[in-house]
Order: sequence, then structure tokens, then C-alpha cells
Amino acid sequence: MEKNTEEPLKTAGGLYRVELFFSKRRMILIPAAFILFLAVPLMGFNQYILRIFTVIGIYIILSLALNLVAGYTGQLSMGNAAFYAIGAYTATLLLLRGGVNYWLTIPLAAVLAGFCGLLLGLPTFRLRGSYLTIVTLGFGEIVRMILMNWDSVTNGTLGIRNIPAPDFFGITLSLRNGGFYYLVLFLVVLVSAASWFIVNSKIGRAFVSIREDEIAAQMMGIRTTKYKALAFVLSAFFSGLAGAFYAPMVGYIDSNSFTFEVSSQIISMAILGGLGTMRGMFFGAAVLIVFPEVSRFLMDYRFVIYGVILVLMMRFRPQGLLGWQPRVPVRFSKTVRSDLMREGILPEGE
Amino acid sequence: MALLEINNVSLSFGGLKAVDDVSLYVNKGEIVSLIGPNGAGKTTMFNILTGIYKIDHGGILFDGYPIQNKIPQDIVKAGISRTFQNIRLFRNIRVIENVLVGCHITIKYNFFDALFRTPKYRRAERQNMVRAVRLLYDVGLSHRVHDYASNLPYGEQRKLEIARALATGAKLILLDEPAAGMNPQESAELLRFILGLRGRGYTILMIEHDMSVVMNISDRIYVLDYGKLISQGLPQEVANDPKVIEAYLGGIQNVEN
Amino acid sequence: MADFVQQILNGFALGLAYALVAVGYSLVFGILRLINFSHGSVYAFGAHAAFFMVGLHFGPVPAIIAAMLITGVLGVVIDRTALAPLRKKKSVSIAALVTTLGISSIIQNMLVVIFGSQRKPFPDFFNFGTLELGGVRLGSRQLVMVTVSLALLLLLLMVVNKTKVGLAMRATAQNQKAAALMGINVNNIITLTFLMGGASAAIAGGMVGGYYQIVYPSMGFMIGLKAFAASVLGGIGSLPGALVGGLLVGVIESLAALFFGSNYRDATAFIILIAVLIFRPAGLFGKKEVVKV
Amino acid sequence: MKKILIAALVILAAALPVFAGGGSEAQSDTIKIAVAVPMTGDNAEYGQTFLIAAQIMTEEWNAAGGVLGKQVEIVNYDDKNSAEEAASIAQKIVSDPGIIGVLGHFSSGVSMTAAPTYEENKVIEISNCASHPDYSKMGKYIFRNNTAITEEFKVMVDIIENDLKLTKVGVVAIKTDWGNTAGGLADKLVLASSKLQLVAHEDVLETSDDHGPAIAKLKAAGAEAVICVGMYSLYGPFAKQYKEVDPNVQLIGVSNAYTQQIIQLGGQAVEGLFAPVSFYAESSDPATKKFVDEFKKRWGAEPSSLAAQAYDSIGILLQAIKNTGSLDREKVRDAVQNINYKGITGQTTFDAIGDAAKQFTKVIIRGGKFVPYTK
Repeated sequence: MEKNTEEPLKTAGGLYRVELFFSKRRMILIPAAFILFLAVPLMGFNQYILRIFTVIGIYIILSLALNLVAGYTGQLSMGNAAFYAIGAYTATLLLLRGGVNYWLTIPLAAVLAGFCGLLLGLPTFRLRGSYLTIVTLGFGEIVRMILMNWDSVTNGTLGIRNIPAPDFFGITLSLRNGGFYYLVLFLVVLVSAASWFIVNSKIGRAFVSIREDEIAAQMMGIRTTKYKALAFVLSAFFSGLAGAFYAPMVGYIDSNSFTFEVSSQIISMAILGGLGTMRGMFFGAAVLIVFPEVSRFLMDYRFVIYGVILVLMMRFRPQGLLGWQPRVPVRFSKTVRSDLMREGILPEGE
Repeated sequence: MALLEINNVSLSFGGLKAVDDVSLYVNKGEIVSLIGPNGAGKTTMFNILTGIYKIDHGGILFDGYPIQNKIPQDIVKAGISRTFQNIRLFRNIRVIENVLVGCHITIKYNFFDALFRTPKYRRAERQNMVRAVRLLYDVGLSHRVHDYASNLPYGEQRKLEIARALATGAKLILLDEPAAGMNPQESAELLRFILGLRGRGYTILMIEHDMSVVMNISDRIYVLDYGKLISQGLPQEVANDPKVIEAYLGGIQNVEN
Repeated sequence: MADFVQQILNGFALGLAYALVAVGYSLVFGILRLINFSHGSVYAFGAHAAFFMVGLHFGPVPAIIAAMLITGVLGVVIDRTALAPLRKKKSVSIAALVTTLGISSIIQNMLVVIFGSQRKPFPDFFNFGTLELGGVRLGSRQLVMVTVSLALLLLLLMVVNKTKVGLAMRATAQNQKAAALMGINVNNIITLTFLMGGASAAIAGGMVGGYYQIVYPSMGFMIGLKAFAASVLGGIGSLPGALVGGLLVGVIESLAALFFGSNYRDATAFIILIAVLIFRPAGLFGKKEVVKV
Repeated sequence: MKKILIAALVILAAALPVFAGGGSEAQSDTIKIAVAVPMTGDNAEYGQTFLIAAQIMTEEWNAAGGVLGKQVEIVNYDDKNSAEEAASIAQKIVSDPGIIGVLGHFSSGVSMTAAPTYEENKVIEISNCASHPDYSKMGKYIFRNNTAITEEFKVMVDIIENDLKLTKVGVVAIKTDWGNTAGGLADKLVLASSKLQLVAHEDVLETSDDHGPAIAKLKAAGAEAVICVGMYSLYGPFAKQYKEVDPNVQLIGVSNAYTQQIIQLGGQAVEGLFAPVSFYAESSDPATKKFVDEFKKRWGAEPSSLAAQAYDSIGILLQAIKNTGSLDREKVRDAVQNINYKGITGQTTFDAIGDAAKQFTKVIIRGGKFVPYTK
């Protein structure tokens, strides 16, 4: 119809230039970053630093998992520690009691966690907002109680100790030889890629539409209950994956490792970085794992400051530190461009 | 046979009859308007048609099949799509993504196709991306493709909602006050656009207050007041119906009181 | 049998404690549709304020009244400094929720910094003896707890249902915009709600502190979660719902502990909660909300 | 994808301070000993007193010229009594080659989580609190300067059998890893006694101060004496609530009941509570007096037996280094193993698995004070 000449997107500003820079050079930068991370264990860091890197990896996975539910689908889950726990216990029990190969326990644990996500989800998805949140919170507490009391299976409050580290072609993984670091790096890449592929598909768009306006989403033919369930299942699956990795890394598990504080820490990470963005999860996990390590001297004030940060964030930057909306144009693939060109409807600026 | 047939539909909210024994029909290729004073039950009618509210009595046939009390998703699939009176866009995503969400049911691939980026995924994404751009081009938003929905001015948000509704592949489009908040030039343009839709085979049922729009493009008009159908017919007939004038003037008097 | 009755009585007292805390959740949720996660910590703060006042040789009643005032003010400060700006910006609800989580962390850890994390003895205010009837004991602590809780709940009900301010509160809960158009100062009403929430938390803190004669900074965590579950159970936003929800959770929890052992008692509240929400999503006393499109 | 990359860079930036901190490991003229205990959280008071005790001992040595001519430095870590924190701290400790030994951690579970890391890196861990039987079996470098809980229960059983002459015994235990194990051992020892009868065992949650249901069941079972397996926080409320139901019940605590806090919290209700202790602050022994006076000056209250064990643990470690004459980790370990140390908690030697043998004194609360029990 009409022709509009005004600038469609604000393209000025440093941030835009940074985005554009990364966008254009992503084919070089991503492999470069990957190689850099591959080289970390060779940089002569001590065990402690490698452990921090590895724990950051675990929490990146947990945050990415939460992000699918809370960030994209807009359903705040306060019980993700439960799925993390289910993953950890399942993997451990399969390994120790079931004699299952370690490399199989990881996917199996994740599947069971995902299944529990579905179990939690089915009866509760007609609940909205705050109600759903409180149910997830209650679920987290119930799971913890079960882990604490089901002595014959979970060994109760004693937890399970001496979980053996896995072998990889004859090499026993440890923090010192960087084995756990590489494994978590692999899992982070896997979960990031899966998360990226899901988010950038009709599934991810359905998630976001539920977050933005559930009624309007239904009017687009989106089965919101099904997609909410899917988001929960995926979130539980990835959290379970993180749990299955965690157990043999630390060598013991008990119910105290999966408290409400863990759930609330994952939430804080996602929020600090920026819910609904993937970059934010990496950032949030890194900062909130490193912060307590470098701030031990603050003692009790540490958690006061932690609270102050959350409050200030919500007040002044609720979208998270890295939660800006990207301004670089949507990328059309070559085929789409040629199709558009053929039909003569290629939008301006392309 | 009519594309949409509503027979004796009633719905009450705790004693209050919001829709009272309403029957109407829309033929294929028609533009039909639903008018009436505020609170007459027009939007409630839309909510019934799209499955948000369940009715107490009556029946609704679309394309010959009963659709009353079906869930919204099934109704969209059957071919009815709508816009909202108080625009309900997905505000924090891009314009093109809004339309792609609208394409949801026309995109045929499953979870694993997405996860593994199968050729099926690529093909469907490519086709629908082109389709989405085409729809934006059609409604005059091709310059806004990359922008965020919340950044659009009011008029363009309305257009985007229409584009999103069209994206579902529906045959019958329900427009809830599409001209609200538009200046005369914009409404004139909207009018041409709606006529264009009919030209492309869409059927339209709309709620509208802007009488210049209603009178100019409607094939037929239904008038609701207090949940009851008080008049129907060609634009000229309805405009001269004393009951309609009464309903509107009464409404005005009420406001003044 | 005596044990059974005794546990029902114990559960009743415990349930009233939950109800007192649940009221604070309900008040705020009713008006703002916000889960105020800081309420558990505010309750712990109230208990410590009473503890502190007792340390200054206040008597029990003046100490609790002073604690009510201080804690009420804390509630107002929370709202004015952290939550009101979010409302002004029309932030998403998740932002307010996270803010309350943050505030909770601030309050609880400030209490640790000031008072230390250990348990501290709270004076045995309400012990005037014990009644014994057929093997069932009714302590004066329980009686005081019952009397004060019921009085407080009645008072709150009166305020909400019989006064002009209460009318304004109910109007604000229904529709903030319309209430504002009617000349109600919505911000003042919200402030008042937080004041009442804080004061009721202080009473709860003082009562529970006096009941178990112990205060400590993390005392609000579990009771906060359970009280929240109780308020959702009763129908969040409804004051009678908070009372019934609290009593239900308290009694069922005590009986469950008696019959199945203490192991699962903390889970009881959540199991009841989930069960109720599945069958009655709006809680026992809540009204179903009509979707507006 | 690019987002991943941005984040990756930000991680690196955020992690930089850690590298800076971790990189500096210059050889110094001090001998470092880590005190890894809860300094914040629910058990912070325990950790804080252990640190004070450890500092007093180190200052005494330093004033006398240090060990091997070097000053001793205490490095304090806060493990919050969390296994996860402890695992991280253990990594940090073994990454510092200057640290020869660790006093810690607080609970058995936490200590056992950290133990493999110490064992692998030849860092001596002495716990002054861990009471789990398996703790000291975790390695050659893992020592316990606390009695195994079994020894305490033997004394408690003796109190019930011979001092109180009661037969029906109930056990109440907190629902934690420690409470579970210790509670189970208590049951076993009571069952093993020919004179005693175990009438009930109840678990209670640490998160609840309401012990009504557990007490009802103990009472219904006819318990005359109840063995309490808990932290200080259990005794006050439990005793108060129990005494209301049954004023005649006899409560017996484990050694950690020996702390002023339970008298503050329990008041009248803890009158007559028994506990077996390896340390008694009002002893006339001059070394004990000196420590208690100094400790009171810094903390404001008397030391508990666990704090006294912390004090002795550091002494044992320093004495072992002195006996070895070098900082050779294996040799220092052997010296700890073979030590015969006279401290304020008695004469300490370690058996083959690394458990200390201790003598017990029975104490009872009378007139709001702990006094040695005499008939």
C-alpha cells in the first residue's frame, strides 16, 4: 500500500554496532570461543578454578532449562531443583544399583526427570500465574521430602556417597585432569544448541506467544496446554541432565543439595542475565557462581548484598543485564531471500 | 448454505443474560457487520464464536459442522480467526515473528524436525517466512518487518493484528472494531483493504462503531442491544429502523444521565 | 484417643500460627495479586523486634505493640522503596515477585548480622498454667494464641468489611483503576495493606515466639511457605480462607506427624495444597475469576 | 549463536578476578593451617567458637617462637555446613600448597564430602566434631579428634542403667544425616543392653520447633528416659514441651549438649539433663583454666567441649609438625598418627583408623549450671 520512509529500527548506538560486529563475524568468533574454552584446562589453572568453571557449566544448563519455562513461556517455576535432584538420584541409582553404564545413565536420568515434569504438569497446567508457581514450589519441597525419607532407595538423609567417576576410554574423569570440565562443556554445547534450535522454531514461537498473551496464542491455534507441558518437560529434561552430571562429579548426593535455595538461585541467575535470552543465562550463571567465591570476606553481608542486587535489578533493569532486544535485522536465509526477491517483496534494507 | 450459522444462542453470567437467543448467519464472501451500543454483547458474541466462552443454549454451524463449545484452537483450525478490540499483539517480539506465530497451524513439522533441523523443517520455515512477509506486504507493513510490535503506532498495530489473523489460514475473519482510533484517512484506507480481502475470497464478520465504515462496506448488518438481536438487514434498512435509533439514542441519554 | 484430641488441639494452635502469617499473604495478594515472598522474613523480623523490645524491659503487651508498629513500618518501607516504583513502571508481575525474594534475603540476613543466627530464648509470656481434662491438656499459651489470633482475624474482618477504609480496600482489590476514579487514593490503600500485613506478622512472630519461646532469623522460612500454602488452600485474598486454610494445614500436619511420623510433616501442607488446587483451582473460599478478553 | 559468544566473553571477564586470586602462590615464611567451619548460617556459632579456639592455640605457639622457626597462620574458610560449599573449599585448600592441615569440617556428612579431596592431595584433616563411624575410615590423612558417637552412647547407656536405674528408653533424633546415623547407633546400644528396653524411636525435623507429635508417641510408649540426639537447638524446645506432658521424664543428651545455649533456651526444663563430656570448663587444671579465661574474654561465654577439641586439634597438628622437624606431608601425617598429646580434653592418641580415644566425665544441669555428676 503506502511507502514509509522513516527508519524502521533505531540503528544508532554502540550496542547496535557490537551486535552487528558479532552478527557478521559469528562464523569466526564462535569457533574461536569454542577453541578458547577447549584450551582452558591446559592453561594451568588449579583444581579449584577448574571446579568453578565446571560448576558454572552445570548452572548454565540449569538456567537454560529454567529459561525455557520462565523466560520463553512465562511460567515461573520455583521447583526446578526437584528435577535436578531427580536427575542426580536416577543417574546415581542406575549406576550403583542398576549397574548401568555411566554414559547411558545421563540420558536415562534426563528422560525420567522429563517424565516427572510431565507428571507435575498434567494436572496443574490449567492453573495460571501465581498458582502454578506455588505448585512448582510445593512440588520441589515434596520431592526433597521424599528423597530425605525414602531410605531404602535414596538412603535418606545420609545421601549416597562414593559415586564413582566415569571412565572415558580408560581415563577416569576427574576435576584435575579436566575430564569433568570437558564433559560439562560438551553438555553445555549440546543443551545450548538444542535450546537454540527449539527457540528458533514454531515451538519456540509458541512458547513466546503464551508468555506474551495466552488468549491471543490460543486464537492462533496454539494448544497452550500442550506447549506449556512441553516447556516443563524440556526444562525438567535438561535439569535432569545437569543432575546426572553433577552426582558423579561431586561423588555424593543428599537431599540438602537440592533445596529451595537452589531453585531460587537458578531463578536469580536467569533474571540477572535476562530471562528470555540465552546469552543472559551464561552471564547470570557465571556471575552468581563467581560472586560468592570472591566475596567470602563479606560473610553474612554476602546475602544481604545478594538481595540488594536482586531488588535493584528489578527496579532499574528488570529485563536483566544482558536482556536487551536485539536490533540487528532478522536474518533471512539465502533461499528465503531469493524467494522474496522473485516475488518482489523483499523488505527494504535487505 | 451459509458459511456461518448461529442458531438461538444464549449465554448468561450469573443471572445476567449477556447474549439472549441470538440467531444470525454469514454467507461465504459477505461482509457482515455487528453493531450496537456499548455492552450490547457484541464482543461476547465474538468470544462465543472463538470458543472463549461456552454457551448455555443454541448451536453454531461453521461450514456445516457444529463448532459450539469447541476449544479455541479447534475453531481456528476449522477456519475462524479474529482480532481484538483492545489490541492483543505479542508485544515484545518482532512484527515478522507475530505473523509467524499466526502461521503456527500452517507450519507442518514436529518437535524433532525442529531439534534436528530436518529438510522438512527447513522447507516449512522457508515457505512460511515468505508467506509471512507476503502478508505484511499486503497489509502495508513491509517496512516494519524487523521492528518490535510494541514500537508500532496504533494504526499499524491494527494492521498487524489483521495480518496475524490472516496468517492462520482462516476463511472467516472476525474483526473487532478494526477502525477504532484511526483517523478518517486511515479508516478509508482500511475500508479499501477490507474490500480487498473479500476480493481474495475471505468472509468477514466485524464489530464496528464507525458508521461511515459500516454503511459503506457492509453487505448486511445485525444490531444487538442488551444481548438481543433488535434489527437486521441491508445497511439502509437498519439505519432507518426506529428500534435501532431508539437503542442508540437511549444509550446516549443514559450516558448523559 | 487422648493423644488424638491432644494433637488436634496442638494442630489447632499451630494452625492459628499459620493463619496469622497467612493473613499477611492474603491481604497483599488480594490487593496486588502478588505473592509477597518477603512475608516469612517480615514475620521473623516481627519476632525479633518483640524479642528486642523485651530485652529493653518492655512488658509483653507493650513489646508486641511496639513490634507491631516497627514491623508495620517495615512493611510500608518495603512497599514504598521497592514495590511502588515497580507498579509505577507497570513492570511484569515476575519482577515484583523476585523483588520480594530479594527483600526476604536482605531482611533475614540483616537479622543474622544483628542478632546472630543462633536460636535465642524468648520469654515465656503466656504461661499461666495448664488445664487438664481427661488426659487432654490445654495450656494457657494455647488459649492466648487462640484468643489473640481470633481477635486479630475478627478485627481485620471488621476493618475490611465494616469500615470506609475497608470498603476502599475491597474496591481497590476489585479494580484499581475504577477505585482511583472514585477518588480512592490507591497508593495509600496499598500502603495501609502493607502496614496491616507487617503488623499482623509481628503479632504472629510475638505469639509463635512466645509459644515456643524461641526466635531465630530463619524461623520465617518454612512457616512462610506453609502459611502461603495455607492461604492458597483457603482461597488467597480471602481472610476467612486464610483462617480455615491455616487451621487445616496445622491440624492435618499434626495428625499426619502422629500417625505417619514426623518425616513427611513439612510436605503435608504442599500435598494438601496441590490436591486442592487440582480440584478447586481457586482454593476453598476463592472465587473463580472470569476471563476478560 | 553470537549471543553464546558474547556470554562466553563475559564469563571470561567475570572469572578474571578468580584467576588473579588463584595465581599468586608465593612461598612464604609461615605455616598455614586452614580452619574450614561454618561461619555463617545456622551453625555459625559453632564455627566461630572453633576459630577462636584455634586462634588462641596458634597465638600461644607463635608467642613461643612458632614451629620450625616459622609463624603459624590460620586461614579461615566458611563452609556454611554445606557439603557443596565444603567441596569447593576443599578444592581451594588443596590448591594452596602452603596449607598443611585442616581443622574441619563441622558435620560428618560435610567432612566426608571434603575428605577424599584432602586424602588425594595429602592434606591432613582433623575434625573436632565429626562423629560418623565411617568418617575416619575415609583415608590415611583423615583424623577425628572427637569421640566416635558410639563411645558417648555407651556412657549414656551407663547413666541410664546405673545412675538413674531406669529401664524404658526412648530415642529422639533430628532428621539429618548425623541424626540418622547417631540415632540408629543409639537404638542399637540400647537394644544391646540387657537391662534396657527401647520403647520408641522418633525422628523430628530441624525446621520445626513443634515436637508435640513425637513427644506424644514417646510418652504413650512409656519412655522413662529419653536419649536426645540433636544440635543445641533441639534440647530447649523439646525439653520444655516434654516436661509439660511428663515432668518426670529423664533427658540425656550427647556431648554437644554441653553448651550454655541449651540452658538459656531450656531454662527450668533442662534441669537434670545429663550429658557425657570429654571436657569440663570448670576443671581445676591450669591449662584448661588459661584457655577458658582467654576464650571467655573473646567470646563472652564458656567454651563447649567441641571448642576445646578444636583447640586441642590445632595443638596436635602443630606438635606433630614439631616432632617431624620438617613439612614433609607424609612424615607429618605419621607423626599425627603416633602422637600422644596431653591437652585440655585429656590425653589423646589415635588408633589405626585415626580415631581419638577419650575419657568422659558425666555432667548434669543443676541450678542452671553444668556440674559434674556425683551421686
